[in-house]
Amino acid sequence: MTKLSYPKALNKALRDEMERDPAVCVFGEDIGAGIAQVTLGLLNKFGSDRVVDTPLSEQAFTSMAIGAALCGMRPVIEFQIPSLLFLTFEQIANQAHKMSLMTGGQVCVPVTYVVPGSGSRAGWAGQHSDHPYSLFTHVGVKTAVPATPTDAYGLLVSAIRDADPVVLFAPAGAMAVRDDVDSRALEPVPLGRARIHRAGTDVTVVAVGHLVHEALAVADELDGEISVEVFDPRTVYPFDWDGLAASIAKTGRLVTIDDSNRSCGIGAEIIATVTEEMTLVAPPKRVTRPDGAVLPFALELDRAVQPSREQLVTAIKTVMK
Amino acid sequence: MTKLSYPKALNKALRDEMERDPAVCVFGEDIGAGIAQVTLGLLNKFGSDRVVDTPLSEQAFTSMAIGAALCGMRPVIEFQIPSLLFLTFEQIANQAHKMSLMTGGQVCVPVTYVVPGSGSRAGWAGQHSDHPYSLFTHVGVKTAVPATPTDAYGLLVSAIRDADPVVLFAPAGAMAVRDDVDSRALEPVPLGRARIHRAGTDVTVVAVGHLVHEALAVADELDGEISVEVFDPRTVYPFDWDGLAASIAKTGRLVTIDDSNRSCGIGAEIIATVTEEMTLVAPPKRVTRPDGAVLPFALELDRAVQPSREQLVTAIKTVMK
Amino acid sequence: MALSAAGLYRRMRLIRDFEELALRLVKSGDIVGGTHPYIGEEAVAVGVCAALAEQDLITSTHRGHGHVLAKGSDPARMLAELTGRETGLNRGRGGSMHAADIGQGILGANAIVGAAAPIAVGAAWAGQRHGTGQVVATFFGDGGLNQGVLLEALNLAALWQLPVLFVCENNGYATTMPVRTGIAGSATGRAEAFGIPAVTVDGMDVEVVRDATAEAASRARRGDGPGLIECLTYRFGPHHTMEYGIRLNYRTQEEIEHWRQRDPLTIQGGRITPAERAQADAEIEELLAEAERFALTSPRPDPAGALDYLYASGMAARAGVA
Amino acid sequence: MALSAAGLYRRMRLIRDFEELALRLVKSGDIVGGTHPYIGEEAVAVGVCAALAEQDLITSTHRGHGHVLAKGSDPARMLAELTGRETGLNRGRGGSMHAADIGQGILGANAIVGAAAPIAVGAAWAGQRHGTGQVVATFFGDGGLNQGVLLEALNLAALWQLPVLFVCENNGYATTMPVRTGIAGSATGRAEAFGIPAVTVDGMDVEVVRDATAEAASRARRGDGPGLIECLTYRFGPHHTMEYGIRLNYRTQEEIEHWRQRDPLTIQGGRITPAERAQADAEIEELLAEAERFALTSPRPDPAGALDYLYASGMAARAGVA
Ligand SMILES: Cc1ncc(C[n+]2csc(CCOP(=O)(O)OP(=O)(O)O)c2C)c(N)n1
Ligand SMILES: Cc1ncc(C[n+]2csc(CCOP(=O)(O)OP(=O)(O)O)c2C)c(N)n1
Ligand SMILES: [Mg+2]
Ligand SMILES: [Mg+2]
Repeated sequence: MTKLSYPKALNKALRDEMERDPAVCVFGEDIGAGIAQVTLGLLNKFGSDRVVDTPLSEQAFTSMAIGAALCGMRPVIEFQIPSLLFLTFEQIANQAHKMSLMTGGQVCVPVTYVVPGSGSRAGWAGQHSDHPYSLFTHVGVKTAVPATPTDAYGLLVSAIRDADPVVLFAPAGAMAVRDDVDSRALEPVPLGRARIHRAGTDVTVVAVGHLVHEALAVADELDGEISVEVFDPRTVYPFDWDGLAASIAKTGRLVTIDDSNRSCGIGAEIIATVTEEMTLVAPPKRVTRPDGAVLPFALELDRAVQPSREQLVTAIKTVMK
Repeated sequence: MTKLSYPKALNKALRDEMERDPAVCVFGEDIGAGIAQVTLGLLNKFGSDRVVDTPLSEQAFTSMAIGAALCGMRPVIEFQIPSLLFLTFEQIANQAHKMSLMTGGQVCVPVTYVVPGSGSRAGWAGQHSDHPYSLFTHVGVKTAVPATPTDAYGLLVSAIRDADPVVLFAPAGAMAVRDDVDSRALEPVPLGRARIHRAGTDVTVVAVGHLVHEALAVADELDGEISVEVFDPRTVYPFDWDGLAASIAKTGRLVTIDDSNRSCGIGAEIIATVTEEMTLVAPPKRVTRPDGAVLPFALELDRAVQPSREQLVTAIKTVMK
Repeated sequence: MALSAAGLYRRMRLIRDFEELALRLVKSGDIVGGTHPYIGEEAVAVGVCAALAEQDLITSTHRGHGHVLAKGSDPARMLAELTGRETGLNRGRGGSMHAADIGQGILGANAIVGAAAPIAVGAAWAGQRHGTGQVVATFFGDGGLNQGVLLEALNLAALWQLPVLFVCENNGYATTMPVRTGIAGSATGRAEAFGIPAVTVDGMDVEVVRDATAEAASRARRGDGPGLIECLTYRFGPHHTMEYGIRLNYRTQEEIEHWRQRDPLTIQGGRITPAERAQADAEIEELLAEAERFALTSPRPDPAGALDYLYASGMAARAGVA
Repeated sequence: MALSAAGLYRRMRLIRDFEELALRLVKSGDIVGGTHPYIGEEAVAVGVCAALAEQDLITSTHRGHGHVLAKGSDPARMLAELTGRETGLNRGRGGSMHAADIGQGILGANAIVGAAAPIAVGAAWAGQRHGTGQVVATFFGDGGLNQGVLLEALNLAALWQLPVLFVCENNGYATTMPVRTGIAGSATGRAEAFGIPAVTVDGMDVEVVRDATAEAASRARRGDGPGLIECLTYRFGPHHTMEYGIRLNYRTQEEIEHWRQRDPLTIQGGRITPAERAQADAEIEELLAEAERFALTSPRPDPAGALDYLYASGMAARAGVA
């Protein structure tokens, strides 16, 4: 039983799927060298016709993956920075996502987009610190934000096997997390199935990605005083509404914490759906980045813009009032 | 007193601002010919150094507008189709939007992006029928969705004069609307100020863009039975939360209808903010496009995916139960 | 698929008459949203596809009817698509700008200019990897030459020596913008800058287009990489049928007349006997009458299935109201 | 700004020592997030900026410290920016990859490869329209040549004959990707395809770079349009300081040694007297000691102002928790 690191989990998922299915291939920048660790060793093992170091042309190789998918491949794309999803938004949202319906079901586009180190990486500042998973939730592209190495493995495997495009965000804030698991026990995690990291009876805290660990710390801190259920959706789209309904039925209270901007973020969606379809005994609260947030460079400013443990504690205490 | 058409209103706003301020210029495809009617006559009047017909390079000319703005210009960009906002998402969300903060306030980027005919245009199908205003709300780019010619005029004028980037969606579904106004009476409409099209006491219906007119028709239909207040935010970002709070204080009930996809759309944001910060006597409801909607070509399918009057009536009656 | 001189004429006649029929159906309201007519450019699609093998692939554009018919799709099912029927190529879900027919090697039209080129590169990459010997032809207009993603695609195809034929349909305009005001340099010069062999040919002569394509295709099949073929052509009609409704004076009558003198059907028609020509015309007339009947009597899709095929995995999307 | 041989050396020495200092501050943790060191490429920034006038503009890249210093920013305020201080060029909001100094004509570094080129084109368009006679130099790496938006920008600059200097810093690699595996054709060939005059020069010789730039700049000022200058150079250090933490074997020691033989400081240093050289070295040492003192004693920004300047209009954004 060895400690599994987050990057190793992604690396193993890729390796296992490439061994299992010759259609799986990887495109990206510097993936031969494995700079982001996710692709370490894959070039040597599978060769350059399955591990393709691409030039700095994200838009072209993102659409190239579509063409390869139309011809039977299952490409995985690694993006070095989250904002490359802005650059390739047309290719993902307007091309890959729409092809199945537009062709009347003639084709599917099983492409997986992986962003290792999404969200703030201290010091990378404005254009390298985005966490745009809510954008893909809005356009309807399947979106996973694993909080742990085990889920990172299981969700990447499921993403690769899925018939549709899937974006997987590996939050920089979760990259240091390690799991005590027997790597032989790792298995696929279905898209759309939440995970209760900690059961509780007073309030449901829906936490996304690295913030799951903040939520768990807060739950510990409040232990005895408030019984917090920590609910990790694992995929923000599709979202496990049934699982959340069960949790809310138990607690009747809701707080969300996630690292996307406030307006039209996943926090808003969770509160909206719960208010429309479930019953709460107290008004819900969400903790997010501010509206329109741009992360400033200086560390104390960067931190000030991100959701914090303190904000979560206050929110929980407010809904318990 | 002449009937003002929606395209004429946009055209007049552009013309007036170009006359008022020599820094205002227009970039776009076929704007010399004025295909979209918005720029009709401007080339002759202001010349090709202020009305610039651009090649089919949206990404370059969208960033070109940033450079021009940094040097004192106030560019207006016309996009022929809504999905060009996907293609230029990097240039708008990651460049124009972030420059003021990233430079510590050294620069501003007063660029306006206009999309005449946003949303579904019957028969244009999957890649030409998007209504992505919620995406810009999420990233924090100011976003206007005028429902009437008068507001189209006033909001475009304010957008052009604003120091920040602003996206203005002119819904295809509102393009045929005409206003009985004395064109001399037209004036700027501040960003972030809602408009109550019809006062009511039982329920607040927040309607966006062309759906404001559906909401008004429904309000008429229910007249005597249910007193509907029709609330048009006019800009989805910034949103007039104070105005909405006043309306909710009166009605205590909320229904939203808008043409964006369901998850993480503006409808979700409105419900989330109202539930967190205001008091409702009944659970709210929203009417939207489905999750991840792609508009199919066949007319009856295209229609089936868009929010309808019937859905609004049902939603209103449900919250009144 | 190798075609005789008469066969080439027949294919072009099919497209010409299909497009005329489509115009009638736009006016009658049976086709909603209009079309981008291919009339005048038939020699490009037919010439290129005549040099391709059955198993070869193509990607198409917003002005794509000609490509789809030239590659071999059933005109009846194409017309059913344009009229939004369940029997259409895309089950009525795609329409004029998204027609696809995987069975015929048509990976799809694309409503976004330039967007199909990198998709074609990906298909060619997969084919090369699988050793299929397939060639992928990607059509785009002169305006497409200004899309960054297409230029990126040229680089990838050249770097990896992929079997892609970049077919530039230079019809002189991107909507209202003349080529000279939109393009610095030339189509061939851009390809050559990436080390891609490029030629400019008479796009009104189907046999010239076919021969140029055949040469590039055999190079590509030999593993010698991509090629670009610029076809000088002209659309006799509007950019889009909406142009019938608005006055746009970006072309002179003289210019239009000049090009009409070089009608690809007249040029190819002159190479076959009057009898062959008359027979082809008659056959096409009959075939399209049948296609129209098929399309207009085909069932419309059921609104309940509006979101069918949204997710290939079969996942259902939440409705727009709870 | 015209510089003597000694002046050119001094500017390069400033950048070299500034970058060495920055490396120390990365190790000490005073600079958070690391840097993309410019060490080895000094002759490009200094040579280009030496041929520009005060009023001319530049855009920069992720590897931008050299450009900013060469164009004339105060090293102390640049260092304050890198250490996240309120006294920094961007008030500590931008950092290494976003340094901007409008007063010095520096429109900003850009963390997105290729993204600055069209911004430079827009600035040049505005300048041309205002008749300022300004020239805009836009720096980018060999990797930037593969960004579609940069290729689109070449077309716009060429079409409208805008006063833009495209400066390609070809240091042989895009992170770990060698130029030959990433670029089909050449930098100059791509520019020429758009009708843009292009030259390749020794990017290790500051006077050669300056002269090539001066020629292109005077052409641009005359209204004869853009030019591209490819500078063959090399980074002596890592792509990014994170490389110190991971083993990457994409370059041989021989190759690195070979280029170190052509250190731009040695080349230019050989053109001035030992006395001039010693004096410049001493001045820079003193200047940077003062810069370090200034930066490290400057106040850090107040977290309460984390979203200051988000909207130039002064609009306040809603907080992340109500
Ligand atoms: C990226 C993009 N920009 C703009 C449009 C709107 N549009 C559709 S066709 C067209 C002109 C295309 O010109 P060209 O590529 O020469 O093809 P042609 O219409 O002449 O066949 C434009 C601007 C689009 N569909 N996609
Ligand atoms: C569009 C984009 N893709 C990827 C990255 C990540 N990245 C940063 S620098 C770099 C390499 C750039 O190479 P080059 O343009 O040659 O500049 P150099 O680093 O050699 O100075 C990459 C891939 C980025 N910042 N922007
Ligand atoms: Mg054209
Ligand atoms: Mg480089």
